[in-house]
Amino acid sequence: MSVRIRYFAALREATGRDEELLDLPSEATAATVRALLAERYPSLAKVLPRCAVALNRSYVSAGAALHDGDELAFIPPLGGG
Amino acid sequence: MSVRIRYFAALREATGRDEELLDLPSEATAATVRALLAERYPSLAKVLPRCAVALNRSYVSAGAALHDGDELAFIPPLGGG
Amino acid sequence: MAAILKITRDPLDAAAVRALVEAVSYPGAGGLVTFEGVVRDNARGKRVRYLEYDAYPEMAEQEMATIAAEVERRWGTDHLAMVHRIGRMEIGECSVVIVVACPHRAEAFEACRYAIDTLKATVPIFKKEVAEDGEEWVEG
Amino acid sequence: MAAILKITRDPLDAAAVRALVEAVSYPGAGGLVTFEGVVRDNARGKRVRYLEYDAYPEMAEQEMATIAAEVERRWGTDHLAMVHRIGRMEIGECSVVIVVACPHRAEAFEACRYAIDTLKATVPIFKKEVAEDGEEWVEG
Repeated sequence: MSVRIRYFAALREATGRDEELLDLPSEATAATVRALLAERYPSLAKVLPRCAVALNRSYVSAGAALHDGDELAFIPPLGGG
Repeated sequence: MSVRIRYFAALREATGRDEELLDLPSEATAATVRALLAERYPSLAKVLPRCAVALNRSYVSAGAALHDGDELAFIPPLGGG
Repeated sequence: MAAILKITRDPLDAAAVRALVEAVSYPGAGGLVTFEGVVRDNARGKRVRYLEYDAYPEMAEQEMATIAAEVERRWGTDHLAMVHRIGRMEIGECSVVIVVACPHRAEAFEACRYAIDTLKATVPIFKKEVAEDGEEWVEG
Repeated sequence: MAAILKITRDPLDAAAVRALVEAVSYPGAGGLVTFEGVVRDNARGKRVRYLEYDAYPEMAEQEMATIAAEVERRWGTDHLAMVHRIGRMEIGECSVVIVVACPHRAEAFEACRYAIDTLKATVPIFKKEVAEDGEEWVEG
């Protein structure tokens, strides 16, 4: 399945991207992707463990299941205000 | 002694004045003046009992003593805001 | 700054409110809270035509200074403006503006709320409601 | 009205803030509370040069809509504007504006306070502090 990953703030800077499409096995979860990104982008090591998970623009638990066409983002500590 | 009385809001309308000077016996208090005004201006009958007392621009108790040159005002219910 | 504390006959229009916000702002301010009291079209079940405010101006400004001193004591800021208009005001016009700036928002909210609540309770300002069926000096 | 909920790159200058206040005001409103978050010249003991805000805009506006729905449920008003700017902001510039209008002031204060507190806790907006000695994405 194909999942769109979006990057913001420290994650955008660390990956050098706004987003990318990942081709994942159908049993992949948000946790799978977190591990995969940690491996692919070592510079994410510091921030990734502190990120919440947003699936299709809503907060979900760290192990949320994914489906083809989903939009996934790791949300770093908030700084609004 | 001479005391300056200032009128605001309903009291200004009822007396038709912004202020007046009263010549009072030296033992007069704010309560004396309240009674005197109630007599002189019957149209104050409704509002005077609901007024606080301000002597020289500070709130004081209803029976406060007066001195020559004082400025006295009866403060109707507040409506600021 | 010295707190801006004033009874005025001038309209508290957009430009006047903005000028107060600018005056109160400073480089260390992280949060600015502005309260605007506005003339409503109804009160106590009546249709209001307009309001007429009166005040004991010298005493009002003195009572405002007492509020400003307490704001400084409790929330540590003198970046405060409190201006009440008197005279005739139409529906939608602003009768009072309070602006507070603080390093953090919690203090700004609390100080602004304290200032308007205390103004209503202690500052000698008076309100006449002119409704369809008559006029009356009212409390609150 | 429909609440105004927006992530923008445009400056939240005096005119922009004023336009939001005017948009939120209505004839039954007695109290208007405006919160402005402003870039401070210091944070965590550091001298701040400027801030850079980023956001997940689509999700941010959705989370803002959740806040607006809760404001309507708890305080009965949909006269609400909540706008957060992103991009580079200098000291003294406004990063966020929240305006709430209600018949009475207590509700306006509470709803405005709730909106900014909840925005900080739930809306995906991110802040980089650029100080004299380096830059860092920070929380809060």
